[in-house]
Amino acid sequence: MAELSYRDAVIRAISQEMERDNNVVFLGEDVAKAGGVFKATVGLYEKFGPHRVRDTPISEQAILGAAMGAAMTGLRPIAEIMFSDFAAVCFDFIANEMPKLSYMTNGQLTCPLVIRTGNGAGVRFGAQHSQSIENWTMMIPGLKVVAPSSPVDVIGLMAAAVRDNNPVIFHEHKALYSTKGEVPDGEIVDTLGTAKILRAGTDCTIVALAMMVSRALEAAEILARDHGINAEVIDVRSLVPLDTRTILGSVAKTGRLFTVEENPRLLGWGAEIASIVADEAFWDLDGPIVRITTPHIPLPAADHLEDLALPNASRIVEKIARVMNG
Amino acid sequence: MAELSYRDAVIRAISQEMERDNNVVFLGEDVAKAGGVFKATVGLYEKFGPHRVRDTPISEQAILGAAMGAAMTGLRPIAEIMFSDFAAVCFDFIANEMPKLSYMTNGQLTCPLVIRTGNGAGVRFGAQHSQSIENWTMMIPGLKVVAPSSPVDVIGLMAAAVRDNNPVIFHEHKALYSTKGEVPDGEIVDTLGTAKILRAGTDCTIVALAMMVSRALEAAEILARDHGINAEVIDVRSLVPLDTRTILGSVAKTGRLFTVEENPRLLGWGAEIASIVADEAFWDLDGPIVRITTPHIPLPAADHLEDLALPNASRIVEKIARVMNG
Amino acid sequence: MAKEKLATNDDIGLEKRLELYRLQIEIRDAEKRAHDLFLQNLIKGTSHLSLGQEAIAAGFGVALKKGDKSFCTYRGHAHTLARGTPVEGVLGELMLRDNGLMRGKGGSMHLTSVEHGVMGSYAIIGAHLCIACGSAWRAQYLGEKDVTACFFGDGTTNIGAFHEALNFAVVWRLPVIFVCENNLYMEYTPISEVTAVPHPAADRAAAYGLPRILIDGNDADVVYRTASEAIAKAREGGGPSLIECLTYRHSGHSRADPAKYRPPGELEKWLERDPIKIYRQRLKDFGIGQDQIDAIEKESMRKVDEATAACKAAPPAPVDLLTADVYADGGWAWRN
Amino acid sequence: MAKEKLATNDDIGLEKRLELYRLQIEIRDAEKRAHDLFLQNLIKGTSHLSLGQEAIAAGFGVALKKGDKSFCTYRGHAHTLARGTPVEGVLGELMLRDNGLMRGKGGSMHLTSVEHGVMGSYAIIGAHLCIACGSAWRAQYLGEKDVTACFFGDGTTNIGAFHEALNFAVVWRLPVIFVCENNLYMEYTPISEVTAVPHPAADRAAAYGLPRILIDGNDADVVYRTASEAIAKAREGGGPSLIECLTYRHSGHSRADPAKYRPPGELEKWLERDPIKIYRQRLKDFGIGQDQIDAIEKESMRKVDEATAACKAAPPAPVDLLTADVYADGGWAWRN
Ligand SMILES: Cc1ncc(C[n+]2csc(CCOP(=O)(O)OP(=O)(O)O)c2C)c(N)n1
Ligand SMILES: Cc1ncc(C[n+]2csc(CCOP(=O)(O)OP(=O)(O)O)c2C)c(N)n1
Ligand SMILES: [Mg+2]
Ligand SMILES: [Mg+2]
Repeated sequence: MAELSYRDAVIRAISQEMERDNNVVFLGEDVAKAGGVFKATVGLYEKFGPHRVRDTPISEQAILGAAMGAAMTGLRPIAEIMFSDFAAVCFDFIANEMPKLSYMTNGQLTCPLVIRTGNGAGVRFGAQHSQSIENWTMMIPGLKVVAPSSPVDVIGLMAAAVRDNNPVIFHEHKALYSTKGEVPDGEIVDTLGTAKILRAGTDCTIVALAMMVSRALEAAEILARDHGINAEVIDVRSLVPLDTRTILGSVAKTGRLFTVEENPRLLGWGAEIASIVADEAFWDLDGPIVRITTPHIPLPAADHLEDLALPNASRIVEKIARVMNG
Repeated sequence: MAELSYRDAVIRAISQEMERDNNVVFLGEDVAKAGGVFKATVGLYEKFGPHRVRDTPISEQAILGAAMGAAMTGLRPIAEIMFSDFAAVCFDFIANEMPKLSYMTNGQLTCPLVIRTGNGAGVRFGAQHSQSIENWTMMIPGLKVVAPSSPVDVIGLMAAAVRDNNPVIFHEHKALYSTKGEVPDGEIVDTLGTAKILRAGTDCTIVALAMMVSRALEAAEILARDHGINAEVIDVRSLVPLDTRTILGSVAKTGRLFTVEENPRLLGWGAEIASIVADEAFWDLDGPIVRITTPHIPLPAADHLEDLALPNASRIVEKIARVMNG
Repeated sequence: MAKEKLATNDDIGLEKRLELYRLQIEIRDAEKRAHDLFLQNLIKGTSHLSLGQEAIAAGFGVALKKGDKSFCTYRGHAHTLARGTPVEGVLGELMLRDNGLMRGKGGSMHLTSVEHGVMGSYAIIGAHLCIACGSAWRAQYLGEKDVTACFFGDGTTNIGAFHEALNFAVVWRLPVIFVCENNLYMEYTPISEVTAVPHPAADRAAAYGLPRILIDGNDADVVYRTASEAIAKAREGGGPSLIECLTYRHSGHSRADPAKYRPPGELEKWLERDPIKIYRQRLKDFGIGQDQIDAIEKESMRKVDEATAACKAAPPAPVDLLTADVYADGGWAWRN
Repeated sequence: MAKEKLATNDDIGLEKRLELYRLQIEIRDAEKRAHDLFLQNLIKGTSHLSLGQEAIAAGFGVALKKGDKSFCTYRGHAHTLARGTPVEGVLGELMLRDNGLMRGKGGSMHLTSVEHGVMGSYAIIGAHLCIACGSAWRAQYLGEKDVTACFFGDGTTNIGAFHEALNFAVVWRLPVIFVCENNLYMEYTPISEVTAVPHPAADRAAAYGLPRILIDGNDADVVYRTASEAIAKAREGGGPSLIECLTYRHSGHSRADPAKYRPPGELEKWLERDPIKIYRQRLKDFGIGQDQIDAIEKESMRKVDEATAACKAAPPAPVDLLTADVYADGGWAWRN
């Protein structure tokens, strides 16, 4: 057991998998010699050498194309897209090429690779470097989508992603890189498609992801203390596959669902969960399903405005308390 | 009044706006001399000449970039992205550049343009030329998103889109190009953000878009005839802005909501509507909200498989009848 | 006498010459058959023929070795057949039947036959140039000796992915050969009207530090020789090549296209340079008898007839295929 | 004597020379101030300085006319100031205050001042080259005589949008000037390690039928002359230009970067070629007195101090700006 930062967890996770499997290779911009702009790949180049850890030109399409071509012919690449916003410059590979390969070829080819990317806000980088794009990726058939909230999940889910035989988008939250958590020693391998109940509760279910998880937990404590509301908090962790069983099970118990989403409102990931619950758990519901999201706006750079845009504990508390108590 | 095809409606709509405003220009691949691969721009080149109707290289990023740069400096371009699937090769402009321009510049600049694109399935083109990507565009703050289901709506909504001062994505459905409808003579201008109740009903609300509208209407007739269910059918027409008033009003009356979506399941446009209704109209609901969508898969090329994938009248009837009658 | 002379300094050799002809004929026959099948309304969806461009696929088909990988486009029937893929699998896929290469799930624009090194046909312009880089990178990384060939058209040189792939392949010195089939048109627009240089690929090679290679794409011998050199260079670790092959498609862009945009006489001029016509004469110049030529043509037609019959008899795929192979486990489950 | 001689065949002239110096000094002072403000933790978020690259922005700033448009990147403080944008607006935006150019909503990577022709700073590599084409197309279409200048870095030449924009601009003969500031590095990676040619822009000009233009980006006179020619060509309908300016950034890529990756001595070598140092000497060669030089420097520092004071006093933007201007109507309503 040791305390590790989310950033160092990324390094440990990639190391663990590269040590295990020589077919795991890693490429991206400024990731090798420089160790990455978020310093989340420091030491990999020194450890695994220039053939396995490679710097690329500013060519996101070539990066993902190369990863895909290598994956379909035998390697298991990990490709970095520095900021998740840049998924838009290579979206053809994410939406049209990788996820459709197995289907279009009737299973002749598969695409076992991981795209890891710096997602999310909180660092005052403005509208083009702060987006939460988990919903861009959740909507594409054939992809798997992961977004860990803690160092231990970073390692376990990265390992699971690298070992998975499908294209997996791995959303690392930029604002979490410096956060720390306890991590057991030795190999860590988790399971995709499993949500985690981080706080058991009886009155309502709060589903959160990535940076929103700690805020949901904080809100739950305040709700219990100040409002007598005992909330169950679920970290979704994996949007695809989606652990609907855990979510539906919780709602069956609490009768109320709230989502806390960093992505902007329209078709944020919570919309899908809300629609599943409104269908399959309708008779369990004791009241409206409420989504707490970033408003449907681009993100401002100014710190006070950015803080205002993202859901935080007080907004979560205020909203849930109002909905539940009146 | 004259009968016009959806295809010819596109031509008439663009003509109407180009005649009205000299700042309206049109560009795309094979759109000018050849009249477009869907023949939906035939005659525009001859009518408005080589300066206003321009063929481009296969450079979607340059097409949208040029449209954006022209829009922010005074023109009102219409840009064609031939198949909506290709939005993925220029998604940076759709997701990161155009929709954030006004916000990032604190209103110093606006981006009045229309991206028209051939969306949807039914033509046996396979996984990379048949997608319904209305949900890709609905989730982006700052965009407006339109998808007409009839020739008259094509004209009215295209006119509204061209006159709007924001970037508007105009989804034309490939499988509807050859369908016909009555169109009044003279100028036609509609309003974005307005849904249409195409069939009044009392028992449930069916919300549909584009090619799914006629199938929903067909289903409603069968439901009335064979199952004694009187469904209200709403053509959303515009996903952003979204006419929530009409939808909520209908649900308040019927107490039941069904969506019929051509896009694949996860984060299809209906998920947002379902989540809004499950929040704001929860107490109006008499039963589960059910989404009828294409399964969450890439699209097959084979005709019998493609037909099986898309929601059709019988699937809609079967589903709604089962849900409503026990 | 002339014949002998030619025959003696024949660098290609009888066997390969016959194979080059056989492939061109088989591609031509199969695609003409595909065209007939449209007319009988037995082919749904779209389809893009390479009539007139067969020499390129054939030249590379003979130059590439088993285990080499190829990537092509929606206009990929020729390249798929050129690697040895059975005609039935190709026509079956065009007809969207259960005997198609992908059992009708992919369709004519996505022909794939991994066992023949055909690593897919890609229908969104540009992407597969980048993907081909990855295949070549894998060979380089694992020390495998196969090379990757990537076929695309003139219009594709104007999209961003072309630029990224070419620079990337050179910087990483990848064993990949980029083959631009310049048939003078994108869909309906002449490439000359939308391109800053006369030769969309050759005139850009220098931008990637590559030699300028511009060849007659209608002469299978020229293609075979150029392909062989580029393949050898790639195999020996010499890095990528970019080859522009001048050619012409006899038919429209796709089944939907009557190709009215072509100036009068252009097609006729190119028909005189029909690669099959050229190569039939070539065989004769090398002293190959009419009987051998007839035998090749007869055998090709027999295969295509046989394949056609099998396709007409083939059922559509079972409906459970609809949700198969979305994920690598064979299923489509996105939830528990 | 020498002075006179120089002075007499001075093609640029005293007035413009002083302006070239004034702009370089103002940019240098403003960016050094920005750096001090980080250290005082008064600048949140990121920031990318052009220290050492000022001659390029200044050379174009003087060559461009009122009404001309410019597009730049996250490394755009210099290009924004060079068009006459007040220092306060720039520093205010870096400090994310209400007096910033976009009142803190855009941040340092998106500086925009439409009234000065600064049509935005773009932070996702490549896009703005395509967008600049559109601005130039508008001018061409409406018969307006303004030209569009587009600034970007060496690393940007390897992304697809660069290729699409260059080809498009040439085919449409657009009045746009593409200015590549080759400072030898992308973020932390030397451009030479990821590019197929030695000169990422100049060595690719021919791929778009353009002349090869490679200049000393640290000499404001050279930049001014080259800019003036390209601008004149564009204004007269002669179409686009691609100019590669050799330069070097004295600081790291961004505030986060200590630039450890630079080989020893490299920075020192370039500091000797500091554009400000070069130009101060240039002025002296042309007989401009120390007093005049001092006056310019004093005035610049005064402006920057004034701006700093104003910024420190400025409040943050009112919170209702959060949802303002999402749409052109000033609001953010996505529903009724
Ligand atoms: C990104 C993208 N843009 C546009 C298209 C539509 N399209 C299909 S084929 C084609 C022309 C391609 O021309 P070329 O590269 O010369 O190949 P050819 O068809 O001549 O073999 C176009 C524009 C596409 N498939 N993908
Ligand atoms: C599409 C995209 N990929 C990567 C980045 C991250 N990034 C920001 S600046 C930069 C380096 C750009 O280098 P260059 O073009 O030489 O400009 P410079 O910073 O040297 O002025 C990179 C890779 C980005 N902003 N956009
Ligand atoms: Mg072509
Ligand atoms: Mg640089």
